[in-house]
Amino acid sequence: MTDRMLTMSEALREAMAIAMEERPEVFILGEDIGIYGGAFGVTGDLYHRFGSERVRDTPISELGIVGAAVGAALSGMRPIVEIQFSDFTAQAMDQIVNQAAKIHFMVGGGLHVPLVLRAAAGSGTGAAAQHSQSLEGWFANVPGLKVVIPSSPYEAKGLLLASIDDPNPVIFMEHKLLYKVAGREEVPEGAYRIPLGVSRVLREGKDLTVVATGIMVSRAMAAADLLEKEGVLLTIIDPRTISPLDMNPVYASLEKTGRLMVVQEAPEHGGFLNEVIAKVVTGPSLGSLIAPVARLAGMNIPIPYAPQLEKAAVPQVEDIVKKAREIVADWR
Amino acid sequence: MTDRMLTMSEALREAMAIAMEERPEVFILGEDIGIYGGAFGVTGDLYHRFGSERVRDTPISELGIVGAAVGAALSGMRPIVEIQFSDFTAQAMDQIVNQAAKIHFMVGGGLHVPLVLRAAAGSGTGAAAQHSQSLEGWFANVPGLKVVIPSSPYEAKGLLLASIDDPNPVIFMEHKLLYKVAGREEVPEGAYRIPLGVSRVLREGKDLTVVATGIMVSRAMAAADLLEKEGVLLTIIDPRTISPLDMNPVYASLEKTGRLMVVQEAPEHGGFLNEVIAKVVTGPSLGSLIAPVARLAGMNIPIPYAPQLEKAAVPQVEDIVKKAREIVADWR
Amino acid sequence: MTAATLKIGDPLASHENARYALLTMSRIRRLEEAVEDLFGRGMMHGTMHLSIGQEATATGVCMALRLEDQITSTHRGHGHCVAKGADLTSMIAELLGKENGYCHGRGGSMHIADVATGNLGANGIVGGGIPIAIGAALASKMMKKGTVAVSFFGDGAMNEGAFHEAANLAAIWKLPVVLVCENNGYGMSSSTHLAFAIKTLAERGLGYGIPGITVDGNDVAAVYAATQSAVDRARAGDGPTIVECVTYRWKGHSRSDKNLYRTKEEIDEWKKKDPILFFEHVVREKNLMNDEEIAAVHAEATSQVIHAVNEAMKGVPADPAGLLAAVFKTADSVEVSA
Amino acid sequence: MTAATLKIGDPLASHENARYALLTMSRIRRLEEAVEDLFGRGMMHGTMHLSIGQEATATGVCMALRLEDQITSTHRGHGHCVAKGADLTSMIAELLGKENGYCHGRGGSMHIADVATGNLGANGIVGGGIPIAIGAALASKMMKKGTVAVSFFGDGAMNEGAFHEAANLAAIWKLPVVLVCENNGYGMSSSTHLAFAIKTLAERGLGYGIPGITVDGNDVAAVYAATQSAVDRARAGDGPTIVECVTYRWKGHSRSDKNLYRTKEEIDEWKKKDPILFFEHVVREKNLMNDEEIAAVHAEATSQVIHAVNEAMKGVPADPAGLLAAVFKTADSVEVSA
Ligand SMILES: Cc1ncc(C[n+]2csc(CCOP(=O)(O)OP(=O)(O)O)c2C)c(N)n1
Ligand SMILES: Cc1ncc(C[n+]2csc(CCOP(=O)(O)OP(=O)(O)O)c2C)c(N)n1
Ligand SMILES: [Mg+2]
Ligand SMILES: [Mg+2]
Repeated sequence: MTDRMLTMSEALREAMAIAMEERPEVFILGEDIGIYGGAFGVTGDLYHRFGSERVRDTPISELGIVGAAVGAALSGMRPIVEIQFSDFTAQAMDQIVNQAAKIHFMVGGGLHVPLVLRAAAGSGTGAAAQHSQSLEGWFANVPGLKVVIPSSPYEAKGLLLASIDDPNPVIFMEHKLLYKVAGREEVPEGAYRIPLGVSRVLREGKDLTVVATGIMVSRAMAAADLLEKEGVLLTIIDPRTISPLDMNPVYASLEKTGRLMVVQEAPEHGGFLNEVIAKVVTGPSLGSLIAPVARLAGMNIPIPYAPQLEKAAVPQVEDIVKKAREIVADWR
Repeated sequence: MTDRMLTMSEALREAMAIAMEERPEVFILGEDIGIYGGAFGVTGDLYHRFGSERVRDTPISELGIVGAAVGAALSGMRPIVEIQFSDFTAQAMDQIVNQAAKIHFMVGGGLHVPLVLRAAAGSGTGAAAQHSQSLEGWFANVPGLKVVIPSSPYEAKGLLLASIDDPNPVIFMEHKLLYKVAGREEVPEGAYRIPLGVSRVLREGKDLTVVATGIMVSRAMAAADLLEKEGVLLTIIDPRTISPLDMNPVYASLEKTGRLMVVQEAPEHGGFLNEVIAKVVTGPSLGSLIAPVARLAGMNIPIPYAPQLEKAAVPQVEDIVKKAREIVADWR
Repeated sequence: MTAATLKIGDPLASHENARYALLTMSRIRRLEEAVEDLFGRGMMHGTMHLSIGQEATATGVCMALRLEDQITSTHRGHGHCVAKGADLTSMIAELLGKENGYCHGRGGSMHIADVATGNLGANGIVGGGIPIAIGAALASKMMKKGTVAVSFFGDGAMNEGAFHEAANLAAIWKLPVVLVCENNGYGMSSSTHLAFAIKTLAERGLGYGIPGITVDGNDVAAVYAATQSAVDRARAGDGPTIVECVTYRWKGHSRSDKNLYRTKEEIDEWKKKDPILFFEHVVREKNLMNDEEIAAVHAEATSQVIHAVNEAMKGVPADPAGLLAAVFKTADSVEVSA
Repeated sequence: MTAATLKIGDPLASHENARYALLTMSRIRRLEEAVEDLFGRGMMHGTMHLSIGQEATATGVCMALRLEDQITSTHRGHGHCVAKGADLTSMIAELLGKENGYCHGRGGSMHIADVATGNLGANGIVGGGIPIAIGAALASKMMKKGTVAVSFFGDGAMNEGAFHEAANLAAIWKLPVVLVCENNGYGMSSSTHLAFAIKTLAERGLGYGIPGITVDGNDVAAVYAATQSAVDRARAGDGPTIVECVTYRWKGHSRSDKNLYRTKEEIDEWKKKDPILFFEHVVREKNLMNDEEIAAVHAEATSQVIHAVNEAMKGVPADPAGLLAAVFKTADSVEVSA
């Protein structure tokens, strides 16, 4: 381990610092991002480095601050809004969906909204039903928004820099369990961008193609490690951005494996990864399938509080192992 | 045509009147539902019949009124909230999603929220991007909400009465183009309930199973009429409620047709009907498919204003005809 | 008229200003009459929200603004748009769904924006523009632009959470913004008397520490004066002001309105307070304009609107082919910001 | 203590009332100390928001409420819950994720509700409970129940749109509701001085026509008196009142708080204004209780909490098997409403 094995918080902070150094119009606004350093410590010392104007603490007014960011973005700034928990995007949905997403299109192209909305998503911290949702599917079904889900510190930094560059509104969903853990790879020191709309193949294996997002990517990787010992070999694909969605590596992989499994934390019913399934079976890839598609997702329940309940509510490594093993064994 | 060939507005109004006569705890609240009779005329004369307490005009405060309805529902009333355009549920998302949907579960069952939220959805009236969305997918991915999409006056009345009876929060999405048209069948005079969670097979044909929601049901029926002349026979299934979703008739039909097409107005990317596709291909029904699944949905764009643009943005009868014809011709 | 001919200053300060104020109000009135006519003849799609009767508000406010000052507008936004200097042909072409419309037919009446004149857009969402305006003001402050942002909104909008959160941010950050509430007595059918438990809507500001002033919204000079002092405060760094303009809409809320919630007498009463007739009266009294000049102004407005309608009609219908590519701005296209 | 032993009335009206007020505050303090301890020992999951230092507010407010009056509470809700009469064992069991917890382990600290005592629930959403409370008040009015609803919320919550929309509805409909703002000086790290441009938060009511009063939130008798008059107004049909209780939280916002946004001196200063010590002082002065009685009350609170913790520990861990069935209420199950 070198000192570049950053946590995701550190990687995100580096990306924001670089962007703020590169461009005077980049600034951050959100609740408790200043002296407090962010509810999850992501902004950390940025307040001390860039001052209270550019690392701007706000009152508890999600709708107001997202709206203010929209107006600032229309007027030459590049705001990054931090929403403490993605559940509170519910407060700001009008500005996100009816304003930010649509302005460029509605007004005929004369205005645009270069805005990044970062939010802490997902369960696992015992914060219960109002602080643990995985709401990316809402935003993916809204034309005009880009939706990014980083799965590691390395990805987080490159994707955030690309998101800040993007002239369109980007919803950036950070899984809170990833904040404090280092990834499997080093995070380069300077600026680098990971283009939005390019899936990543993390690992190739002949038996099963797994498409996973967010925290499920590392769980799928852990499952793949375990299954490898049994001789079951997984391909793991992380779309990184679900809008736009790059399906090419999935199609290519399915030609080899013939088996598809999607893994998401969001509730199964109507969840986003259905889009991956739909794209596969509405296209020529349907012919490559030699097994029913396997779907592993959150239970159709609000996230419960007690640890044993919370764990049961969303896919864990052992659930992935079990389902993957089954699908490979049952369909030879 | 008898005088019981009601429009959907009339059918909905009848349902509300019956419910208010049956139970003193039923009341309606919303913007301009009183003397004005509702933005789309749905409440009509109910204000004069039931008075300003039970047909309660509110200021323009969607979050406040949904919240008030939640509080009233927790305290023994059965509110029906009318939201003028479903796009404005964005204003009230916190109360819908973080409160209404989760309270019964979060508090351990001691409280429940018998609330119906009616909203006018969909495009076709030239109201543009902020007044024309089809947002049912958001709610379908939120455990704790039931989501109803009536496709005709007959369905609307029976489903609304069942929704008012339901002890849980129900999102009731009414397509605005359906308000003023009479359906294909009579609307019985008194009370009748259509249980939530039972799909309806409107027509049976051997060539293709079409699952459509809302306004797309009548478009699919019109397409089926046209295709019948060419000898292409469609099965049309209307799930009526997308949460809960009854798939049994779909599975049964696919055994006969082997071909599936889903039709929705919402943008394709991440839209709800992917759930139908996912359910089919993750289960034994995958084996019945003899053709790739056909998916017809709204373009991935905000709804535009000009009539020619607006039409192009969402599936029309001719699009359904064309796609259905293709899929049947190409996969014999 | 183009943006370059915008006039700033007291409508009663000079003949030139008076002429400009009258012309602007007349242009708004004529434009909206033309819209109503196009709608009635089935040439326009969707719905329409006319501000006939409220012309003095848009005009008086915008006469206190510089070209580079920004506004956010509402569903009832034609007047704001015209008063800020928009091109009539592009406006009407938009309503007709033409490619040469402001939004290439994608937005329609409720989404017209005009980057050149600092108009950040009408808005179909009641209250939706208020947070956006304070964001524009925040950008102005951070970038030291010296510009002011004005948010137009209705009485009804004041009860939306968006107003509240935006107003408080503007107050605590002392943003250069003016909150112009066009109180026309109703939010659709909902009377301000039933929707508020305060006497004037300017009082709403008390809860945020925002000073407020209530003016006769049908008196263009009074509107100008109140706005100008609010703009001065804003530009001086002293923060937001609420300017409540009491006015009235003559027409229904939108095309589907049967006016059941108000009386014919009330409407007639307000028609007597026609902001255009009132201003004509004042300028005559003050010897700023005579009958002939006044008539010439109206004739000019009429001919401008007729011309605009004719030009707009010549446009080609908006083409669906470009829709998908219009959703996102591409990184390499030239950056235009208001 | 059970709901049946709830006391209503001035904490200083009698020995009995004083004893009850002190016992309630002491129970809250001890309970939260126990929670902190359980948390520190890794036996509790998630996070915790302690109201230590704010006990007089919950207690004073609830002493003005009848059992059937309703409350909505917040993320910092243990005190409200206890003061409204909740069962300590069920509370702690919930925090420990046990089947016998109030929510069967599904909700945790931020979602405890108690139908029996009219507690409509804590809320993880800042401001989330305010519209719910006014809805409860609306139901009370429509059903002519004669009950009052109280919404507890923090200073920070006042800047949410939810406060605004709810406050206005309460004002125009004259709902029987009391808006209790616990102003503890901070919304997480955000100081009220930076988040508001008004002097007292009770002034926020001016913009809605809602009368407001600011009281020392650490003086249980003052809190009681202000609430009682607000409750009287509400019950009489005169509408809402804002009661601002100025208080302070001794502990960090939640477990992750490093207290960087405030000074140790400030915290120490406020510890001197301990609401429990202050009340002890007053009751001694007024000869309502002596040292011995006071010590006995604390001992009783301590033993109740110890007992509750022990009982709670005995509960079985919540079982995932029931989760799916817990999402929807089934039509045939018995209807329970608060
Ligand atoms: C959030 C939202 N709620 C409701 C509507 C429907 N609506 C459009 S205009 C209007 C009335 C607005 O009243 P006001 O703000 O006073 O403006 P006015 O129409 O009087 O100019 C309503 C209810 C909307 N467009 N947006
Ligand atoms: C809508 C929403 N925004 C932000 C948060 C995160 N959060 C939880 S408590 C809190 C501070 C609340 O401050 P205040 O209302 O004053 O209550 P206090 O914590 O001081 O009791 C914040 C920002 C939240 N839970 N909900
Ligand atoms: Mg109005
Ligand atoms: Mg506080």
